[in-house]
Amino acid sequence: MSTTGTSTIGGMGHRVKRKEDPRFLRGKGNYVDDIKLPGMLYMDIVRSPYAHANITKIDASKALAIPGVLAVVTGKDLDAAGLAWMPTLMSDKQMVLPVDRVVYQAQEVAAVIATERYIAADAIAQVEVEYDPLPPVIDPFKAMEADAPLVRPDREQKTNHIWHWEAGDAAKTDEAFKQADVVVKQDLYIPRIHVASIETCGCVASFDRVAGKLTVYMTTQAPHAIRTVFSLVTGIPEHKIRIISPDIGGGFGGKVPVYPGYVVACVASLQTGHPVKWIEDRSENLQADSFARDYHISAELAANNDGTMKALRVKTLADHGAFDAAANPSKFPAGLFSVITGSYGLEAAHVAVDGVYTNKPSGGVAYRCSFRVTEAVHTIERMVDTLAQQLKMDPADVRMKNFIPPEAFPYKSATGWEYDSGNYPAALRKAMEKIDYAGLRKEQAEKRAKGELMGIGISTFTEIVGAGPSHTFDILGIKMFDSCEIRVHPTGSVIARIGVQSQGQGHETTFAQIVAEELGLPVENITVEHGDTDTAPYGLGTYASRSTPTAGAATAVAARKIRDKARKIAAHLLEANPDDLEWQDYKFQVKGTPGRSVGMKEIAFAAYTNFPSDVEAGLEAVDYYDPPNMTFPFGAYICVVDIDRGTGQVKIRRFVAVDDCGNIINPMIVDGQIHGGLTMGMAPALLEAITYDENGNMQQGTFMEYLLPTAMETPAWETDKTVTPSPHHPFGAKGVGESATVGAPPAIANAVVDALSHLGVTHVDIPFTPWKIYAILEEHGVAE
Amino acid sequence: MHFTGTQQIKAPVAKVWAFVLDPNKVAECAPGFKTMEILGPDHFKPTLAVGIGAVKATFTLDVQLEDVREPDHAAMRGRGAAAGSAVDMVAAMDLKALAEDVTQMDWTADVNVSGTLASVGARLMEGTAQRLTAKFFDCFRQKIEAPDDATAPSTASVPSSPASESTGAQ
Amino acid sequence: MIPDNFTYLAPTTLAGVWEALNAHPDDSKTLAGGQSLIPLMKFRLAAPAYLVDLRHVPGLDTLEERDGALVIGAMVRESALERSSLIQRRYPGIHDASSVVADPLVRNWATVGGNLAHGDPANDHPAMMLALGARVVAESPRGRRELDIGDFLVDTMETALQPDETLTEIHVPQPAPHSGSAYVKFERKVGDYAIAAVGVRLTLDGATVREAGIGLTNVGPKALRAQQAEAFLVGQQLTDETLREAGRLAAVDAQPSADLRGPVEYKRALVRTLTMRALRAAAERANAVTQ
Amino acid sequence: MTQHVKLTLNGQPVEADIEPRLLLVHFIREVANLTGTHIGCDTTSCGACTVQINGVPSKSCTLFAVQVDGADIRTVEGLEQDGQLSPIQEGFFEEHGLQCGFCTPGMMMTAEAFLRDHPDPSEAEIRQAISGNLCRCTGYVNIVKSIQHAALRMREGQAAPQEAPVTAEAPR
Repeated sequence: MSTTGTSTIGGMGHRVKRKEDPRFLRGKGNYVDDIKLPGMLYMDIVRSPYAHANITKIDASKALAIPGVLAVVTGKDLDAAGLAWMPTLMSDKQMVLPVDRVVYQAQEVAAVIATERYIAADAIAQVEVEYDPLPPVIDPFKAMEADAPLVRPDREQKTNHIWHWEAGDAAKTDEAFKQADVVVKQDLYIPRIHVASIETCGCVASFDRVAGKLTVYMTTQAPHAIRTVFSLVTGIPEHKIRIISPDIGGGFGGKVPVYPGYVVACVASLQTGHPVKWIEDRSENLQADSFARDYHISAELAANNDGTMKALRVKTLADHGAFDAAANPSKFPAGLFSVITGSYGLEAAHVAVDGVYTNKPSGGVAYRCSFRVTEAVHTIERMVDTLAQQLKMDPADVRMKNFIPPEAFPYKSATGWEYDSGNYPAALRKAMEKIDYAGLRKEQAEKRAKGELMGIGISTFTEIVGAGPSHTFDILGIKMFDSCEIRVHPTGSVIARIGVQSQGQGHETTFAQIVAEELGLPVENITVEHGDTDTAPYGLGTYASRSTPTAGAATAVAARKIRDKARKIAAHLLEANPDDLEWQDYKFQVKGTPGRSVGMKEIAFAAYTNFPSDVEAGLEAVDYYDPPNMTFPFGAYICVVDIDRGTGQVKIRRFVAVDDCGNIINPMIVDGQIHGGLTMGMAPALLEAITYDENGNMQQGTFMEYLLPTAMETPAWETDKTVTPSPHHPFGAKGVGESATVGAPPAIANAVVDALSHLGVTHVDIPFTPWKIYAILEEHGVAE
Repeated sequence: MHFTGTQQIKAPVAKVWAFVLDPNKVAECAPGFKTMEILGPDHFKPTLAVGIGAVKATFTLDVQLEDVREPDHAAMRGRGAAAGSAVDMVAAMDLKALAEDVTQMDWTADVNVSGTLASVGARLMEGTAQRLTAKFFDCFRQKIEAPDDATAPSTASVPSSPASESTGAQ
Repeated sequence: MIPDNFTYLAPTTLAGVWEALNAHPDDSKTLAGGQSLIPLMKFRLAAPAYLVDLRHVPGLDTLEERDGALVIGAMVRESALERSSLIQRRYPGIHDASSVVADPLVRNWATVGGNLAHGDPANDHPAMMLALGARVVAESPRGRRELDIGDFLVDTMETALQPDETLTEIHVPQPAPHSGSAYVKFERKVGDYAIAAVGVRLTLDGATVREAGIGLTNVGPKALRAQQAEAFLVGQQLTDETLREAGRLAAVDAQPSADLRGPVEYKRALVRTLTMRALRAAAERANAVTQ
Repeated sequence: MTQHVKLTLNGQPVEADIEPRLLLVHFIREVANLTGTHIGCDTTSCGACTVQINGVPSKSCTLFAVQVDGADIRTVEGLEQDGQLSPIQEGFFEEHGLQCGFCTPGMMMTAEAFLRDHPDPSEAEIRQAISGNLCRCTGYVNIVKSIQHAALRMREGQAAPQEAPVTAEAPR
């Protein structure tokens, strides 16, 4: 791979300004709520105030009497059409609208279709629903008790237990524990959180009765998968369904699932023949859309007295809410949680997870990390610090001692993953130098002597992204490959269409850079399109940091297919043998004769005007890329916190993030991804958490209670990088979108515990609310 | 939310009992009482505009008297809906003669609020519910002790004058 | 989130405002900045049939010292207070408070009058005004009356304003020589209500406290005066010990309840810390800190 | 019952008969068809709906359109002048101050008004000024840089005579 691209090309490694920005900067983005179609109707949703109740009566007569109200759709209406339930991506099923029973607060109960948004809102207040409340199941541990009320009586198994899943070698792990000098044990809770993208979810469903075609503009991160699911659910032939994911105002995983509102809007459009728009308000978004995390973890780490880590044993209870509607690969109900051995060489590990139903909305989707890697990283990084504290060793030393050495890659982990590449000591050393780790430890000692509370926390995480190899990964049976189709036009400009989709990641720019690099055509002449299932090749969508590892690879491979053909045309133009040509400086040249060369622009023209007789006209290629393995980005983060003894407030003073995501397409965009990822790593550590009262009321139903960080709470992140290319990826990239969200929380947690460690504190669960910290200070007599 | 309270009412038990069993009189004590539909001797549907200051939600309640044991115990169960919210309550009271003309009323109330009010208004919920419940029972005392011919407006049944200005920082 | 329908009225005189309010006393609301009311209306937790906007009523944006008092018109925006050099110089506690109300954009519309009249114990000005001993001017067809801020604040979301009365001005006594004020708020993030906040006014006589006013935000059904702490401070020198004792007493004066902003004990502890910090800041501003 | 409202939107008069309850943001998006101004919450928390009203940055989903009858309103669509990006737009472009773009219009309307009063702000001042606007993508680092970039451009622009500055009056 060439990294010598000139700025006129704008290939790999260049800080190319984003091609999507001109429209956003002018207010000309095209988000779902910006779409207006002739005759469009509006939908609003009646929701349940109860977390668990039987519906005894729905009376829509007052709502229907309001001028402009066309219909009120209930579960019974959908049931008649066989649409009251839909499949989830996890082989469970989920209510679209309930026929007789609600299972979480704010669940969709009925939908009003009206000529105007304001009329629909008036009408939902007039739909009278009578409920008979049932005892809600809120605590997942109680849900597992034999006499717990059933969340899902519709299932054959009359229990709230969904599934049990294990990875690793239990016997070998037990054996390693027996032989260890020391075992540290810790319970951790990773709270429920919500992605809360600034744009909520919504759609415009438009059924053309003449063509028999359903077009849905939709806030989705996976338009093709949605098309297939819609076709399977509704029976509409797949070629008569078009899903368009226009500009998306942030996804972070919350826009992967199929929410009932989308389906009801489609049904309403099918029934009325009008386009129907549905846009969530913020409270609906926060209360009813799928959630992330909610893992109750019990971990044990075995080691020798010199700090050598030997084995890890983890048990977890996963609260999945009322429907198992996460978006994990089929064989991985607990996602990639088994990457929990992290950056460390362990002899053995065993992980067990049990999924459980509760009267809450579906859990287990992403919060900028789809596949439970954040939970895994938080656990192992906390356990390493717990061990260091127990052995009175510096946590940096324990890490250095246990890192998988750079020469051991590719490395097979104790739970079976094959790590592609890594250089963990280099990243940690770089972070320690950048932040002056030794100086900070000295300062900390001085501050402690004065009674001040300062902590330093390290996280040296390993991510696992780029799902994934088709032999292992599928969603509902659809293999997790991804795709790109490239057409080079006669004048040398290009359109590339990809199977993934952007919610702010800048694909229109970075994928153009990949094409530019591979073809030697300037980035400004390359258009990248995505998100329209009628034009884009089939793909699984953007989540789990998979765009660059999968579709990015497909783009490079498709471009190389074009280059292969271009070589033949170049040979024809240069009157040389194709084997005598070499690709140098973005041109084909006759080996050893730099003067005899031809660039892609001329080749493209020739592909339509002057091509050899044994070559087809045109210059196009498609690639469906099936990655041979996952990629394993990693990083070393160091966080410094100060704790206010008068208020319990934790303040992040500095945060250095050294990331390694392999080769970088656009450093400007990678920096931006890391800044954002760090902020979404900090938020659950300090501010965001979702809780329920004993009746199942979600207590953070607005941005006044669900606390997104502002610029004031967010520190000035300091970033740096090392580069360890992926050996199996076509251009050595690994993916970066979620690394920082995965890696940041334990750095903050370790810093907070470090600040309190001299008091004997060994663990504190996130989020670090001031009252939680203050109670600890009081307990240890150091509160001001 | 669980609340309890005690009232000493300057009236004989029989008079208190008669008041408490009269749905029209009790309803007037309900916060923000607007209208009532009487479906039976122990089944009522009052409509209440419950609120404090600028916040107001109109509930239609379905109230059922239960466990009526003349002359000293009665309970009621109510359920209602408003503005994406639901309220469920169970209240009970016991009467005891302290003297010929003095009755003690011990009351308990369990109030559960669900939905928008609970999710959005949680910050002010408990204090408000407690205040409104206490006012409800205090109103009994005031009404019972009032001269029989009194037709004075039921000032106690309405929260004292709400904040008239209703704007400002969030 | 769409509000219910209403009739919008924007009278150009106070008399017009009262007429509008009197026409539908149970179903009217006065609109000032709307930053609390409009979100409530969007949730349909407030649904006044008549909304009476004060924006065209002249004379409600006064901000000046007059007859021994600072006069703040009810419609003075928080951002105007925040930027006023008069406020920064002479009434730093009010400047502190106006700088931490919600967020900078909300402050462009939010008004001081609304902040007080909404009666929300979590609002920032009531406690500062209690500390400063402010008086509130209410006008109605029956005339004009002045109330002590302590009498004005009745209970949660409840003030002494009658349905047809309008809060028109707030009068804050001009600071005596050697006085200082401060407002210290502790919030979960910008834009949030205080977990607790403390407003303080001190007048010093050399190193001795001659007068003290302390108001507490969001630790009771309404903004509270920390009367025990105030009484204790008068005649004391400000030392670490006396500050600590004043903080302790303010915590006793607080009546917090547990909620998503923390448990009762924490809020009391926070009142103690913030009282000490606000007293220090006010004393520094009074230019006479004694250790 | 409707009410007639007439205001100026990016220099153009716009008038309509509207329900008093029509939120300003819906007036801008649905009546005037300018969809650059977004909606992100209902509690005046996120600032995605920020527009300038008589020069003052304001959350347009916490205002009824009737409240700003007669006002001069500027939205993101009014930033560009004669086909030239304004300094704040240029700053966001150059410094990668946006990702999904959803908060960006509100963020720029806040920042631009702020820079008029604070030509050479510190980082802390910038962070405070945008603390009523939530961004979920950028972590604010590059937004701060974007505003600094714009500040520099605007200061450079001050040397040459410019269009009359819009004075920030308290909205009435």
